[in-house]
Amino acid sequence: MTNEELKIKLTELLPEAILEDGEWITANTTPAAFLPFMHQLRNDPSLLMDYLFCLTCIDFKTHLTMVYHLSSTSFRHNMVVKVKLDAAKPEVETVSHIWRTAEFHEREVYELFGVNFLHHPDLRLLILPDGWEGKNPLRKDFEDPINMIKL
Amino acid sequence: MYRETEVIQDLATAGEGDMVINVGPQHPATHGVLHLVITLNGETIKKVEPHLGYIHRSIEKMCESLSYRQFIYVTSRMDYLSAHINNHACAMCVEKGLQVEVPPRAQVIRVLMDELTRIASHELWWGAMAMDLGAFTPFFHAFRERESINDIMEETCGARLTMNYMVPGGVMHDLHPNFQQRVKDFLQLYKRKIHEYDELVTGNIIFQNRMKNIGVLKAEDAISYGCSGPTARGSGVSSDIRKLYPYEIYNKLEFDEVLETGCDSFARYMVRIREMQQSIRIVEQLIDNIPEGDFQAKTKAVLKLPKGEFYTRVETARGELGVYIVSEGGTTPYRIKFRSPGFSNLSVLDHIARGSKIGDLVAMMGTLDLVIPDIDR
Amino acid sequence: MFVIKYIKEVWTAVRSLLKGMKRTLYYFTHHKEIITQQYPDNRDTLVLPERFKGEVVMPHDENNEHRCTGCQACELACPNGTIKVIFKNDLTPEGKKKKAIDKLVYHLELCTMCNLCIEACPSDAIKMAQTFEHSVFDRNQLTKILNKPGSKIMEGVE
Amino acid sequence: MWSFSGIANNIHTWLGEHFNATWTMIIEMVIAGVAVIGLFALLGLVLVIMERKVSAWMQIRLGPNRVGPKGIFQSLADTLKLLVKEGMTPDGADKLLFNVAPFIAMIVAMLLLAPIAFASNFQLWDLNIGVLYVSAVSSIMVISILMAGWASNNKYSLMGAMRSGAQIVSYELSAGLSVLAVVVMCGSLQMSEIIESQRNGWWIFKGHIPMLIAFITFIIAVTAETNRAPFDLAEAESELTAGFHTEYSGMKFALFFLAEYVNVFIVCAIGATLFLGGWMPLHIGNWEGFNHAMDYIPSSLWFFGKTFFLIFVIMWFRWTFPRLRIDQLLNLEWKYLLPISMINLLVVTAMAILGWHF
Repeated sequence: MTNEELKIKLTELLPEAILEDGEWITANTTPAAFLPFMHQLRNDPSLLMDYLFCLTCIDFKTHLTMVYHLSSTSFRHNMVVKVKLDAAKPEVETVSHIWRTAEFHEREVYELFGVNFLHHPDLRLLILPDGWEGKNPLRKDFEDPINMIKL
Repeated sequence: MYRETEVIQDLATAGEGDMVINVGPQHPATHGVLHLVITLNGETIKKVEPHLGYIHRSIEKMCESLSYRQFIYVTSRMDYLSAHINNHACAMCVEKGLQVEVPPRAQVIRVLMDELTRIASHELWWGAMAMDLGAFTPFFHAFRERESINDIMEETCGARLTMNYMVPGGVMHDLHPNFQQRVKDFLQLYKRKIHEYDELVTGNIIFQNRMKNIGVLKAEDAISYGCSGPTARGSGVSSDIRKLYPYEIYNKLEFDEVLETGCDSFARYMVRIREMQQSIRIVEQLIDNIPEGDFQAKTKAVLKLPKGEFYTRVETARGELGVYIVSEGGTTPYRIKFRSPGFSNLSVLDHIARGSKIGDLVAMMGTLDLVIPDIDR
Repeated sequence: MFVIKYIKEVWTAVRSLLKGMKRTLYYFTHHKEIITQQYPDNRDTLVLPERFKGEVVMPHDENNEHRCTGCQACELACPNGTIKVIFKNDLTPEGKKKKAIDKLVYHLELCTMCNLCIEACPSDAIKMAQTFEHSVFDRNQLTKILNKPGSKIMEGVE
Repeated sequence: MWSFSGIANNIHTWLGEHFNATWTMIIEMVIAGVAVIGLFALLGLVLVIMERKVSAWMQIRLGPNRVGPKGIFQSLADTLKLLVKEGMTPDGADKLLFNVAPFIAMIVAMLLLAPIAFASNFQLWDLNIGVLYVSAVSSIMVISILMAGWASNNKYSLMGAMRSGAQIVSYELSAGLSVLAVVVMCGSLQMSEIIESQRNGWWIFKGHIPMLIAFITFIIAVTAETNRAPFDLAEAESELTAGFHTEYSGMKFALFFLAEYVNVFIVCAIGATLFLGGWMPLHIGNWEGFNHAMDYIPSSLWFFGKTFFLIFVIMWFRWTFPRLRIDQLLNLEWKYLLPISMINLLVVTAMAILGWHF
């Protein structure tokens, strides 16, 4: 499916989503509409986005943005889904039951950005050692006076 | 990382007669500082839980304070066995933002280096894989070929492992005058020795019995777990970025995407062995056809990416590497994310290892071809 | 039938093992194939390629002159803060004050041999040397001053 | 001509002239003990350097070449290092068992040297149940490994020991059955008689294909019994780091190491004695001249030559093959080797009764 076709299809699926052009279509959605939308993307027979190849988060200081890069192994089209999260209390539904790879990636995002994934089966620190709960190294406001190397 | 509270938790969830055993962070089979907590019943694995972070350097955070020229060298330290390909992905991402056209000569050089790196990486994997299964000799034999590639790299790029050869706009130096001859010598050596791989390992009945029907990863699981590279292709999932989303000159080259449908460890093994031959094929096509011209496009001294997001995907020796740069218009990336192939490939380990023996776990880790700095970043 | 299949199976298995043994026996008897380099012994004959990145040096000519203008391009290009340029004020023959480098401090212990400083240098004042045996007992010895004492900038280099 | 038996006889006569019978006996025993310990140390050194050189050449390396000419003193230097190293006992270990285990391994290996004929008429103890004695005593080996694995209080050690237990107990069967093939043929358990029965040809040649099968089974089984690759599951460094001796260091580790190599020597010596005629030179039927020429080579040289050839074969296995998995290892024994050697034993018995051999 080309980007144009994808865009028409996505407008049908989720009218309130804001679509952005680019190399890949980007769909902006809200935490509330997020999970049903992702289910549709995965299961709609003309989309079949079964391959989540990148899951990450960006800290824009005012808000956090979750970024999901999706691809379809049957149709070979790609798209990006973005969810804006509140910086003070970032919460979003997990997608680990849709794409198993999200389980690991979400754990990584959880500890590096402090995003709370609701209904995640096993949300624990993956990389950081004991005592790092609540400190999120990849946030822009993170300061670590001990381990930071200043050149 | 593994926390003390989790020790108690693991022991509590273990059933009657179960044994919780730590493989790593210092263990010969994990090829680095991977830590696996395995719940065993006798020799049978009930659960595998990876714990990461022992070599986490937070490269993503480091890159946020480095300029677009500087951050590329750090990425050699991620997947150090395909350093060129990592650098290539980063350089390509910056070029995408700058909209720089890379000269044809630089493109060919980049592809040549990528494929040589892929061969070298698979050579090392082959030796290490055999060593995981208890055969030591192949390890040294693999190093003979790998060493000659490293010598070629040393001559042209100035280093053997962390070359930092790809720069935005092209490559750092032109090819060394000896390059073509030495690559041809290597191809000869490789062709003379390739049958030994079959004699020593592939055809060996013990090896085949250790690999076949072990670590079965079905195609839909491979997709769901986000596997890429040889791990996915061993399950018959077409995932070669070079074919699907061609970059540089890959769409002009003749090579096959290697697919095996066995879904087991042996299929993954065969994918890598056959992939080496495809890389040899690419190198053979290019080595006599390197176009003349610039090896580097003209770029400004200080690079500034426009505001926006840039994502590039390349095929490393281990799978799909994605570089995702978010730029706010400055000289440094606002946020950079490396989608490393090893991270997703590792997540599948628990799924495929359950129910098999502890010796098979080692073989499976071998076929997933884990490089720990790539997973931890 | 069953017996023939069984024997065939055993035979192919044994043959695959014998093939491997033949290969190792070949190497056992052919010592010419040995590729070991006896490193500290072959120091005299060891040739490193001229592009090998060992450490940053500043070449001086016979008059103890270098080409460094002190433009700080290398300092800016370095990702690790390996290079520090310290200035002094020189007097030109006409009696004017001129900025020149006092010391070009190079921290070998921080250097990752990424070659970015060499690429950045507009006057080719620094280059990579092929030395690689860098280990010392005292870390201070790794902090090097690249320009030789009393050296000055070459004529005509701006 | 110079020979081991000549030296032994000279010593015996000299002692008989100077002491009474009891003292002669005691002094001879002491000499024998010292000789065994000396042989032990020597074997350890020689086999370690041999293994390292063999592996190096197969792996296109040079191997040890710094200590002494061509590196022959490398293992001596290693032994010195191990001697001065601290032998640690882990905190949670069962101290007694932990410290006793390596010595049991040693003692078993020493006991096994008793019935081996090193040269013609040169044997410590030619007891009439020699073969039975060897298979009985070698079974004790597993106890030391289990002891070490259990006492270390380490999960890896325990797993290694358990694997080793399962492995040694199973492979003893086919080793025993293939040894029985020779015993059936020559009708004696005594080492000297078995060797004597091979005066006109070694059993491997005299016994046709069934004997060859027995020989191959024997080699595979003893490779497994001595925990050598491809059957080194008890150590399996890529899976269990070092298996049962993970926690051992210093001289205690060295004893295990030494015992392993001496065991390899012993099983190869027994294989050489049973199938390749021990110290008996190569004799072919009626070729008088050839047989006569062969007799000029000292018997000890024949014995050690054959033994070291077998040791080389076992090392060759180790540096070529990948390791088996534990269930495959047991499958190989119970589904392939055991049935084959049982049927083979029947065939051999039939051959012995009908006299179908040279």
